[in-house]
Amino acid sequence: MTEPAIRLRDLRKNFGRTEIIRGVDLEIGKGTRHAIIGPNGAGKSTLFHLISGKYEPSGGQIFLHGEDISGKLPFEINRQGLSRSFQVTNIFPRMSVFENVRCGMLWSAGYRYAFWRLVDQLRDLTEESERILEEIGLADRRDIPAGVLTYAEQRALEIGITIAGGADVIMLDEPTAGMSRSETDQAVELIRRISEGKTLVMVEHDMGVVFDLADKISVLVYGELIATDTPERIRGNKAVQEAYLGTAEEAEEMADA
Amino acid sequence: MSVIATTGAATTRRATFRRLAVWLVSAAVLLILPQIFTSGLAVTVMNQMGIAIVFALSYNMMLGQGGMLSFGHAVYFGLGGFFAMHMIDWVDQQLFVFPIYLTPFMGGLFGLFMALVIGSFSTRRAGTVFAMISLGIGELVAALSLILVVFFGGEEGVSGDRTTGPGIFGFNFLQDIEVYYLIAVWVLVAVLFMYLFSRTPAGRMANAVRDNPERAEFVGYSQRTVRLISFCAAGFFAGIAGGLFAINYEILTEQNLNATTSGGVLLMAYIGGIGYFIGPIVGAVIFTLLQTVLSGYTDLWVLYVGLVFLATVLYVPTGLTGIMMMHVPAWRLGRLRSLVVPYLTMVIPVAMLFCGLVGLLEMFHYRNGAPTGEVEMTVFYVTVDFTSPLPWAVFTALTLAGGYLTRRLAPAVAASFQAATSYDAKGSSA
Amino acid sequence: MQTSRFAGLVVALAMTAGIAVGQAQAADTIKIGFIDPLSGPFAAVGQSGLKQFTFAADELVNKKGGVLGGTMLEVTGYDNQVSAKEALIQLKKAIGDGVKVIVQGNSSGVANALTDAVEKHNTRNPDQRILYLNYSAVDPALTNEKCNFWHFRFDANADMKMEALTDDIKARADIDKVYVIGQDYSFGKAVAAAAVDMLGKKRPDLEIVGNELHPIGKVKDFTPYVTKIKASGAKAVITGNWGADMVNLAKAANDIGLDVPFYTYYAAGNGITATLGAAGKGRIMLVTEGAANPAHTDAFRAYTTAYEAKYENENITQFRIINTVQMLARAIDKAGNTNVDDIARALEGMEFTTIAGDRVIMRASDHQLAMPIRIFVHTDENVEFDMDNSGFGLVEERAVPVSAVELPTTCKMKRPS
Amino acid sequence: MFELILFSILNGLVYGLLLFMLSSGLTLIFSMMGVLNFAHASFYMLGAYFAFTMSGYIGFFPALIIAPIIAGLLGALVERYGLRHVHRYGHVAELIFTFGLAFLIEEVVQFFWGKQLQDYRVPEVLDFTFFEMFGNAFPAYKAFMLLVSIAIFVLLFAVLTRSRVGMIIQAAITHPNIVAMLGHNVPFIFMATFGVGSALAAIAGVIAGPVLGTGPAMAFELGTIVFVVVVFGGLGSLSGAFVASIMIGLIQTVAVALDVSVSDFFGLFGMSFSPDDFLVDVWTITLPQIAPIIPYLMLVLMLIFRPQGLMGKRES
Repeated sequence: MTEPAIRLRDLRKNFGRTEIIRGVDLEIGKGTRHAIIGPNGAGKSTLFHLISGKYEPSGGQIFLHGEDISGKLPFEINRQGLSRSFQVTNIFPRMSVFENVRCGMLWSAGYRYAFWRLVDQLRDLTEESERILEEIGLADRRDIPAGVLTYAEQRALEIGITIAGGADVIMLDEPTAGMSRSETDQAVELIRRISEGKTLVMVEHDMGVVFDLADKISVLVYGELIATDTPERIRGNKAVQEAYLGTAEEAEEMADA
Repeated sequence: MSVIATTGAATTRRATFRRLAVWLVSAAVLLILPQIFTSGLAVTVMNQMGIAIVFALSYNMMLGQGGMLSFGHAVYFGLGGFFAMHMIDWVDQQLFVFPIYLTPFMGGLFGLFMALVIGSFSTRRAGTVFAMISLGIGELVAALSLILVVFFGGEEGVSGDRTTGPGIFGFNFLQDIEVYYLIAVWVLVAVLFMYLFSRTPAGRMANAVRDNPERAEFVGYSQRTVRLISFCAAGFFAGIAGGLFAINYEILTEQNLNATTSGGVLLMAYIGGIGYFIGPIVGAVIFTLLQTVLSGYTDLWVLYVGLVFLATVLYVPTGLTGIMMMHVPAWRLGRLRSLVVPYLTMVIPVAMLFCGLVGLLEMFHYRNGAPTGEVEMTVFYVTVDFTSPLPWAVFTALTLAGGYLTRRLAPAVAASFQAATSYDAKGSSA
Repeated sequence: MQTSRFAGLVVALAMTAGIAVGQAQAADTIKIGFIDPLSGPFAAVGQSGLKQFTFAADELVNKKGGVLGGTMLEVTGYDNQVSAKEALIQLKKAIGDGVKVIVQGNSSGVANALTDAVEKHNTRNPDQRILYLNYSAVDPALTNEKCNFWHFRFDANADMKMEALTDDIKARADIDKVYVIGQDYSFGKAVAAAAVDMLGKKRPDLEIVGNELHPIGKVKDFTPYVTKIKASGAKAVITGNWGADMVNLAKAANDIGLDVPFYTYYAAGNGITATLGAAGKGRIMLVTEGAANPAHTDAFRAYTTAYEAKYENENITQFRIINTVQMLARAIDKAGNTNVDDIARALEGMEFTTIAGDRVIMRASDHQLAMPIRIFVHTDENVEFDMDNSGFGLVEERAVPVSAVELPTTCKMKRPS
Repeated sequence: MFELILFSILNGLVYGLLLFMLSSGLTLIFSMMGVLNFAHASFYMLGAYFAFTMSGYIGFFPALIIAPIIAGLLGALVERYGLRHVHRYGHVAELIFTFGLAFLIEEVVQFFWGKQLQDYRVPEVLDFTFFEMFGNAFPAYKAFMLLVSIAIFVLLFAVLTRSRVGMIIQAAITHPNIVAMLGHNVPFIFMATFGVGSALAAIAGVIAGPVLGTGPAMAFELGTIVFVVVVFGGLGSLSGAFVASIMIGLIQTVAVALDVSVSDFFGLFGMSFSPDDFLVDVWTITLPQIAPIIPYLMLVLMLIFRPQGLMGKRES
């Protein structure tokens, strides 16, 4: 069997005495679209932060393509091919939209900390950035500061920056949060397109989006995984339904989806 | 709003040409300036401006480009300068042969080296921590410079003779005007490279880290390394400025690396506008004028500089360059002319306010230190008797009337500005 | 928002355009450029010096018909902000304004920069030479290894003052232990070195129980230093401290109750005398040239009275300024023209009787004015002219004659042909 | 030697507590508003100058009360019409604003009072020797300073831990957003904090002016040291500021008493250096010589190894 893209082994995180992640074991196969769901406060974002290196695990291990990345810094993990977006929009507000995307690909394109090359002369970067702008539908916003974009546009840019580096593992933290129905539909299409042939991990509250996109779903409740399975089986899973009873709305949504 | 760049080859070439033209024009201006301003003082002031420009731009590589607020940038300026000064001395003592006109580069390397040493720990964090470390280092180095006499020469500093090394094109830098051209060349080269740096991956990421250090980490960049690179580059160019200082003044003292110099460069960059590449250039020119020219007219010049600085921070955080840039949209839209009349109507009240305030300040100041029996002083080329109530009344009236009219007229002017720059106004184009 | 921005713009631009609080320019004068701090932390001393120069030029030269049969002296201030860099800029500015003679005194660092710059300028621009009269910078190097033809010093240098000071200590057998404390920079170190050297020669029996440097301008509370001095059993303290460092040292001594004489160089005038007040009474000794209390001549008495009448809050703190102006005027007359080299030659070897009746000589070998040095004590008794309107002033205790303080020089003067 | 050190410790305490009066205000302001106020020591200076001028008319003790009140009101105005305006541009702009303010206040003080040192004296009632210890006099005024400092410390402690206002302030320090939600008028609290902080600095100025000197440079001289104290103690930590104040007060005074040079230190290991050595300046550095710059060294080291400071919880 091939090595999964991401493997978590007994991953733990506590803040002071509060345990947020309590021993998570998970394998995310290469090329799958994997969604993590769970009620509010279950620790989904914390799990994301642990995998992407924002937080250091209190225990356990994280493997990316079989390599132990636990405790590594975010930029080291990113360089190994994992790129993530944020739940709260996290862009470079004073730089232009185009530059935001270009910043996302500088490292992976091999330019690193070069101070002897001029970015404007790097044709490949310009063309690739413009391609991504087209893809995320911001081509006509190319030269305005990212900080003045509308919310939905910023969410799209967030994804643009995340995929710009061409990472093969992409993690999206609530990519459609706060979007209208039509905006969400567009976002889903975008995510589907950009995750083609890549490993996608996402946290999402919108069950429609989850069941639409995901090949596999994990359910996180109070820092523990109670199920990991295909969408159909998750829908029928007793434990999952019980866990969601507290938050009736989402349970309903899940039933609807 | 469909100003999408049509990235055709022709446009790119035109843009490149335009950019090149800017540099050529700058070079021409630098060449012609001494023909216009011929006096010895003008050359002295321009030399100082050149040094200040390089120094202020190097500072902005950190503050404006990299988001690092430093209270100790003079350290690299001074250390680079001291090293260059020693180089000049070694050449003078014939320890080795080295062209004097290249010593700023050596100063730069020394500045770079020191920035690397200090930056290796100080750039770990940005924000307040960085600012405080820079403050502490600045104080330490300034204090040590008086203790370590061998390198810093104590209070007298280190001096030398710039004229002994091998010359260039028959120049031996005997006269200030020769030094002017040397500085001009260095300024042009240094500014060009600082500009180009901002266009490199390292320079772009400095902006990214300034905007959002966390996100930069998630696109593969260590914020610390990005900051360190900017910091080193800033140290390098500050060292070059220090080297130019060494050649121009032939002396370096503790004052070149103390808190006053560090504070001065912050003032320059901020008044000029840290958000624009040319901001610090504007700031350096203006600050130098204030310091060398205004100080000849009034003892209160530092007070005025303080007022201008605080007004900038409060009302125009984008600096003087920001004010100019505010008018770019109006210019693009071809509506700049519509602003002429409203601006002219403002000139009189503002001038009144300004004259009134300055008059009051100057009279009060003069009265405090005046010799007994002398009651006359000159304000704005007018001789007044400061014991009589008349001038006080006149200046107070000017201040009040000017202030009132300014407030009254301001909304109208602001409205015309809005109209001139807003895209939604009639005839929206582009 | 837009409004205030715009207002800010206009004010800023107007200021840049230059504030004109102009000075009238008289024609046909000999311009003297006073290059010293007129703004910033040391401005008090600079402003006071400028007043003394202007007054001396007006009272002693211009009112008596000027020089060269009617040419007036005009003193113009140039603010050097006690920075070598600014001093050099202001020097260029002064040259541009047609200044022939510059005077400067505050900070030996600036003086070193200026003398260097003047020499370079004069060598590089033989037709535009300027003369540098140093009225207060006491670094011995200026008239030794760094001497040059266009620099003249009208103050006694640090070594001469130390010579006088140690002579005084030599005469007081009760002082058998001395503590030397100073600011950690060239002058402080020079004072310490000279004290050790000269005391060693003059009083081999005397013990130097402490020799200490502290950072300049950084010590807020001198109590620990004074405690240490007291613990050492010192019978006298020698210090080159000036400004706040001097005041705070004296105040701490008063608080602790350290009742020994403090031999100082710069503990008077410009607010220091008033601030010291009773804390320094009988304790602070000042080693300097000049003659304050009692006035030696009626001429000096009249001059001082006139000055203090004109400037209520000012005092004649730098007697040497009077000498500088008078000797310059006489040299110009002797040269018969305003050629700088001729004036310099006229100054060389000039013998002169000061307004206070002392005979002084401008030594040709190193351009150091040879003059008597006096030891004053800070007190409020028998004070003819107090300082800072405080009731306290400096009363002359002892005069050390020229012969006792004349020192050999290492100067190898290069004269223009 | 022992008495020297003991006496130095006493003086160190006086100085340390004075530093605390300044650093407590700065810490309060920082905790509430996240602003490191460069102009804090300027209010210390204003306090001294106000009291100097007033004591000529109304006497020292009324001035001790009124001068800080005026300085506090000025501080509140600065917050209301300056800082609040700049707040929107971020912390760096705020820091730069206070830097400019410090610069301007120094100039304004010179404008009104001139550039000379002021003859601000210890009030006559307190101008006597309180006690003598090993032949060294301890002036009554220093005892008075000690007393005022301790009184302020106790008062501050009581207000912060016992009163409702103190509760709000403490809550605001740890959870600034929650307090706003509870419906407290946060802008007013900010203004008041800034005012009180400035007044605390001014009290320090009133009582320190006669001892440490009253001149235009006094703000800058002490300002950086106060910065060192709050950063070293840990930004936003009152107890940290207290410990750091006392520490720096003691270090500065006790280091002076210990006459040790670098070569003495190396001498312990049997190394010695010739006086012609290129680095002779380094070997001859003594502890007293560098005593006043030790705080900066401590600051830099602390920030490198523990950026949150001695007792701080957050970094910036």
